[in-house]
Amino acid sequence: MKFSYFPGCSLKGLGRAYEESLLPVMAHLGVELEELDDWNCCGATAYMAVDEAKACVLAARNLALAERSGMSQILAPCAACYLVLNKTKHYFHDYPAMQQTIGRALGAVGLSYRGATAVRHPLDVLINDVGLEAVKQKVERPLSGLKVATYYGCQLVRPYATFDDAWNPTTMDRLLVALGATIVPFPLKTKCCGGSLTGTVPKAGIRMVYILHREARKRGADCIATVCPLCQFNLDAYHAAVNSRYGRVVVPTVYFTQLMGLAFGLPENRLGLNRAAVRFAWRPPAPVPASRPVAAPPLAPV
Amino acid sequence: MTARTEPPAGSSGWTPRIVAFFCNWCTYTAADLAGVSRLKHEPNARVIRLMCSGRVDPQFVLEAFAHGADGVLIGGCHPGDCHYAEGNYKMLRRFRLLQRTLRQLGIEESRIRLEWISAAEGEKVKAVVNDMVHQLTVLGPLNLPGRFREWDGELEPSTPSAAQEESIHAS
Amino acid sequence: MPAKPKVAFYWCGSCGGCEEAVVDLAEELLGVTAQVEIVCWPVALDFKKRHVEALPDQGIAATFLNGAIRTSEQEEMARLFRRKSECLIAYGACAQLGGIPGLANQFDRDALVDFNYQDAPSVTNEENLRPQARTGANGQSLHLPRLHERVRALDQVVPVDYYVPGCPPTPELTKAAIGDLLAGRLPARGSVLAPDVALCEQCPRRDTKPVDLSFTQFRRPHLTTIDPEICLLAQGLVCMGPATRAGCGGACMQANMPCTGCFGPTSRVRDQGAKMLASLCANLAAKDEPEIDRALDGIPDPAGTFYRYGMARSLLRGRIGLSAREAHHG
Amino acid sequence: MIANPGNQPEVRIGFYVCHCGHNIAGVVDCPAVAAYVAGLPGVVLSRDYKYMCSDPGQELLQQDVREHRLNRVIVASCSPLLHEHTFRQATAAAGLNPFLCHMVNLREHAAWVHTDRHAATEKAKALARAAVRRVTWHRALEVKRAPIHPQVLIVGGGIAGIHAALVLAEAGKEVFLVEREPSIGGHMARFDKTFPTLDCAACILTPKMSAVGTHPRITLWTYSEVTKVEGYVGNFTVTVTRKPRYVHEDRCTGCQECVAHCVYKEAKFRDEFNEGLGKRKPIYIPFPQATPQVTLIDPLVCLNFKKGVLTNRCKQTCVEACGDRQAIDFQQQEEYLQIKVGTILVTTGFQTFDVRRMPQYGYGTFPNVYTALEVERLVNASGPTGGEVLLRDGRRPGAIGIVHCVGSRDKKTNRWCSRVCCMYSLKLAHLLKEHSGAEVYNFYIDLRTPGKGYEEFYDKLNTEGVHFIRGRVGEVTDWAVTPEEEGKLVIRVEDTLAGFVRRIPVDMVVLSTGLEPRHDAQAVRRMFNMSCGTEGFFLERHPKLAPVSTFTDGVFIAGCCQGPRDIPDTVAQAGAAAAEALALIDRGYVEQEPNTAHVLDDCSGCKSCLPLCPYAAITIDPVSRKAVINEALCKGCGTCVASCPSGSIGQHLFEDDELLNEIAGVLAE
Repeated sequence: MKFSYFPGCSLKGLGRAYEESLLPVMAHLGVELEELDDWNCCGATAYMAVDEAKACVLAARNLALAERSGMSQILAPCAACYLVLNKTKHYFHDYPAMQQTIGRALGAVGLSYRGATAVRHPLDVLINDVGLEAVKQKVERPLSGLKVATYYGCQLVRPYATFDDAWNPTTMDRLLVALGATIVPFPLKTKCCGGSLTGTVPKAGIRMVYILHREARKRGADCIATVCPLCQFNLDAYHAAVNSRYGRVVVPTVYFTQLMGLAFGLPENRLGLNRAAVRFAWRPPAPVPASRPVAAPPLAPV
Repeated sequence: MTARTEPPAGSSGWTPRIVAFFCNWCTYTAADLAGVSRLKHEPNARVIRLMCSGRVDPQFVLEAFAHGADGVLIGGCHPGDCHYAEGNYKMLRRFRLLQRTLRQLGIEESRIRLEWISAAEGEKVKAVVNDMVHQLTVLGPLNLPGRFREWDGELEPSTPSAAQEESIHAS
Repeated sequence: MPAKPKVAFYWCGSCGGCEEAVVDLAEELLGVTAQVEIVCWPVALDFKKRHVEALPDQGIAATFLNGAIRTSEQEEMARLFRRKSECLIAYGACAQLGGIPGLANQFDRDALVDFNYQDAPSVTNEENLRPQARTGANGQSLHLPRLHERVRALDQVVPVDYYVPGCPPTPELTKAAIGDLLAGRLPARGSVLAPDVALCEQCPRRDTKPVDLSFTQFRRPHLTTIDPEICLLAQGLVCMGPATRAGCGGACMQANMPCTGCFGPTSRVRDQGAKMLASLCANLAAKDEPEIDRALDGIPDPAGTFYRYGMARSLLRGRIGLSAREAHHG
Repeated sequence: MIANPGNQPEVRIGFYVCHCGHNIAGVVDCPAVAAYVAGLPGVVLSRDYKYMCSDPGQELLQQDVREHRLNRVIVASCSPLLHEHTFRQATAAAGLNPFLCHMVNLREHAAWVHTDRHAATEKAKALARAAVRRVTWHRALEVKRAPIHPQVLIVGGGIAGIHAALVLAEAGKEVFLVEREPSIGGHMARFDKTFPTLDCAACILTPKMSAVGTHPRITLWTYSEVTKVEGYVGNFTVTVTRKPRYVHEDRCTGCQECVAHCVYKEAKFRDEFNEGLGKRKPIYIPFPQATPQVTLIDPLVCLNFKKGVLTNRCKQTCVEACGDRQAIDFQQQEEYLQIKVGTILVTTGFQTFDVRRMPQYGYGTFPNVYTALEVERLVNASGPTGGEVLLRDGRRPGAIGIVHCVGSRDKKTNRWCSRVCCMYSLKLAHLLKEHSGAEVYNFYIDLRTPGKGYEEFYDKLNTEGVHFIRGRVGEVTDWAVTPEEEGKLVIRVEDTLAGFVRRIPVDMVVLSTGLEPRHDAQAVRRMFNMSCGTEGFFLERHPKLAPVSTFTDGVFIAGCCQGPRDIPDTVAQAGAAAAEALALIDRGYVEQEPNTAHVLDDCSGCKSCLPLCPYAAITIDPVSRKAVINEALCKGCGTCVASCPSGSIGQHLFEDDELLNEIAGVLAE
């Protein structure tokens, strides 16, 4: 099993912990990842909002590079990269004008794209290619007793619900259950994390973060598991702002790959766990769970 | 909208000619539906109505090519939906062997196409015809009558014409 | 006393089998020769082209011409006999349909020459020689006829009046044709002088053919133990009998081999191969594509199987737009 | 030039290209086509005309045939599926055999699908040229008539099937009504009231149900399914499988002593009729008005069975209670019955959208989210709560949200409008408010109330204080952001009139589920040789002009199996289907298209064609040893024709020569 690995900017920057945990976990499962040579920005964020064609051309260059390298599948762990690459592929097939634009732009740099490369997310690969049975066999330290709120964010399953349900995704749930964790009912699985509002309209962004924290806590979660670097950042980095506005709620937010690493018994110090602002201190097997606020203070209304 | 590229430059206005054999119950009805729904598509396909795709004699396909078709499209009901139980399966089997034979005889596989199109799939008629026109445009003309004439150029001029051949067939 | 009708026999691109078929008339041949005057028969008698040329146009009552037309010389002779004959008879599968030589229409001419003079494993040709149109030796020059790109049946070159089918035609058919000719009993021009019905009617195994024929696989004769009594199709062998004109009496079936189609199609069929293919496939049991394909893998050379004799005269006339070497494994 | 077919007088073709007003002439240059065809061999006369199907058009054709001694007619106009019959009749009226007429489809296949006038005209010429060459080979053919069995089969005993059965039986026809469930009544039997008049569904349906049960000309088979259909219009052979009830219908009096005496004292099994809101026993009658009034045993829960297999381990108190009537029979087996009918009405209805496909609405997660059908039972006086609106946890709701368009008008699930939901949602809003006094919110995209008295009903609701919020509901959830929301179901919706997202806390959510084709519609369709539209509803022959006919002659459709509709429309359609069947039966015969296959004298008897015929119409004549085709059985598919290795089978109307000339014709330059 071999994939062309597209890290995108996040996994080399803010979301380094994601890459640091993803690579050893995938290697441990025998999934080969070969980083795409000369990759560029996926086209997400401002590009997509300002000029779809430019964003698609950027994404298409990556797809074309993957195609040229002879790799039929590209693995995009960042939810934003995953969406933009996927969207470009859809646009390429659905809109002849876009196909031409992409063709022209790539032609100018001697590249071409035929539309064949499959865009895959690690969750998709783990569930459908590797399989839960193979994952289970690698579990050395089951996450028994860990209660997790699974949080998928908005981009992974919308608008293209390619491998999971758009409203009630369950792939991460099933994966974490295979690792021995307990999943708490979390109806906000695909709600907004605040996105860039945390920076631009903090009042709205922080409120969204708070709702997620509060609901996760209310449902008894020890942590929130996520698949998206931006979600992880918002939920992790704005604790102080949330606390100053709404009172103290502390929930560590981890990448699902970090939980996998822990369950596989991989060296803790190589899973990027130290990078979070709110440390995730829980470790399996844990006779006594690490210290956390025992009684949460009353929660303020939004 | 379907993805299309321009025909190869310098093709002097040539466009492919497609003979389409459509079964009365599904595909012909679907082509009517495409009409009723005003689904504009390429004008290259000439539809010949048969009661069932099972009536498509491979001779018809060869005859169409020999008379200058660039592609042959056969449309029948979806598997399991045949008005006559299994005529479409019989066509599918013939089609597979015919395609193998034609490949051996140097006719590209995409010049002959079998599609299951139900009475409700007017859109599919449009998509298939457009796609086939596109593919054939890329392939270029088959032009068997022209090739036959070219081959017969090696004979002395008083060779029997195509007309004479036909009169022999018709006898 | 009126002159005996003049008759000619000629061969073009053929193996000589058709000539043997004439000789197979045995002592009855003497009866024939007593009634006609043979004006040309290269295999047996020393006539020259000039003798034929010297005859008046339509001076020959009937010419039996066998073999396909592949060279400029054959074409020229075909035209000559057409001109000189009242009745031109395509004799045998090659003249009627192109025959076995017609299979060459799957390949490019030059590639065939290369193969036969160079690439065939049994050939040693260190000087890389090829036949030349003109060769000089001892101050003389020798001309070879031009090899056409395509093999043709006789009627693809000149109009033909009658056809005697078979590879080779049976003595019975030959005798009947000559008899009818002498008696002036011939049917409409353009007819094939054999029953216009498929071979199954004459097949000794006819009664063993099931009413619910259904193929799950196809077998090849050399890889199969063939039951000598049972319908060959029922045994999964591709027997062309149902798509082939009767007249041979089922000779191959009697020798425990399937029909390969040498008598060509009935008058109602334009393309023998297409018809056989249609019939055979309709009776396949398989329903999904992989299953169908598995069954069809039992016919590794469909063009050669269905058009063994009829390729030149088929609707496509051979391989289209070929590069021959790739065609070989197509 | 193709040689003229032998043994025929000179071919004299009349060619007509129809403008169809602007429909064809707007894109195809009709005069140019007519002029082109005039120059083709065999064509004596070539005209273009405004409307060929009009009376003057047909008159023109007939006059020309007589005056110009035409012996072939070609009409280039619309699809032959639409007007072939018309022009054949016109040809026959002119004294010519109708099958010497041929149609060219210029409207559906050219004018309506192309925009380039030149290309469309060239295509029209090619098609016309093909027709000229084809029709030259046409021969006179005879139409054969086959008698029609007067019996009718109706499949599905909902209101459509019930109504059609009564119409036909009252007209003196013998009807077989087959229903899959233990009782007829269908969905309508479960409704509480019907909109907009609010009559009680049971009150108007029950008399019709019992009329069906007692009618001397209706054979009612419930708990039965059609499992095989063979034959053709006028002459279908149908196999019906009757599932065992373990109770003999003819002996059971419906006294229900057996139910009372079942070893289960309490009803504890899911009651299908009440959507699982109530309970029943292993021996039961589906609902009080069930027709027939006969109990049945559910072998999956009856103690005398284990997992459906008879064990005889129960005390069988029911048998004891039944006594001398001996109606209960644990040995009863599946039965197969074969009937002959001439026409078939398919009225198999719909199923409601499975709301679990939209997890965002929380059905199955939150107990107080209901489907509309459940609420029908909940507000029904004979329902599980006796008509009281009680939630699953026993509370009375203070606020109720009704979510419209669940599984309708949604690209992700079903795209179509289910037509009845707006009105039944209004009806439920009225009934819920009436029964519970709760605040009722309707969440709608558009309110569609076209129908007699429908808009007035909506007006009435507006005055009853029911709230209307325009917007498709995003989700039903239990995460609260305010103390008032704690413990409630929160409906999140963008109020598109107010322009912001609202959160409405309620106690009960009603999902107005859409209508969709039954899960096995495809299998049913195949059995009756019908087509389905893209949505999966059965396809009518023509959306406007043949709305209850199908592409299979003698098979008619009515009710929601053809598409969502309400009760009045369903009943009207059922009446129409019954009338169509009656028209066929009363005529007494059907004419069969003479497109049958026929064996030529030169058949070798190779038997290759025998296994190909789906109707076993081909046999070998023992004397001649050649194949023979029974024309009465042949349906004209032509598979044997294409497959005959010696070209010895022909097909009327689709002869090799006709088709080969058509092929050569479309391609000739």
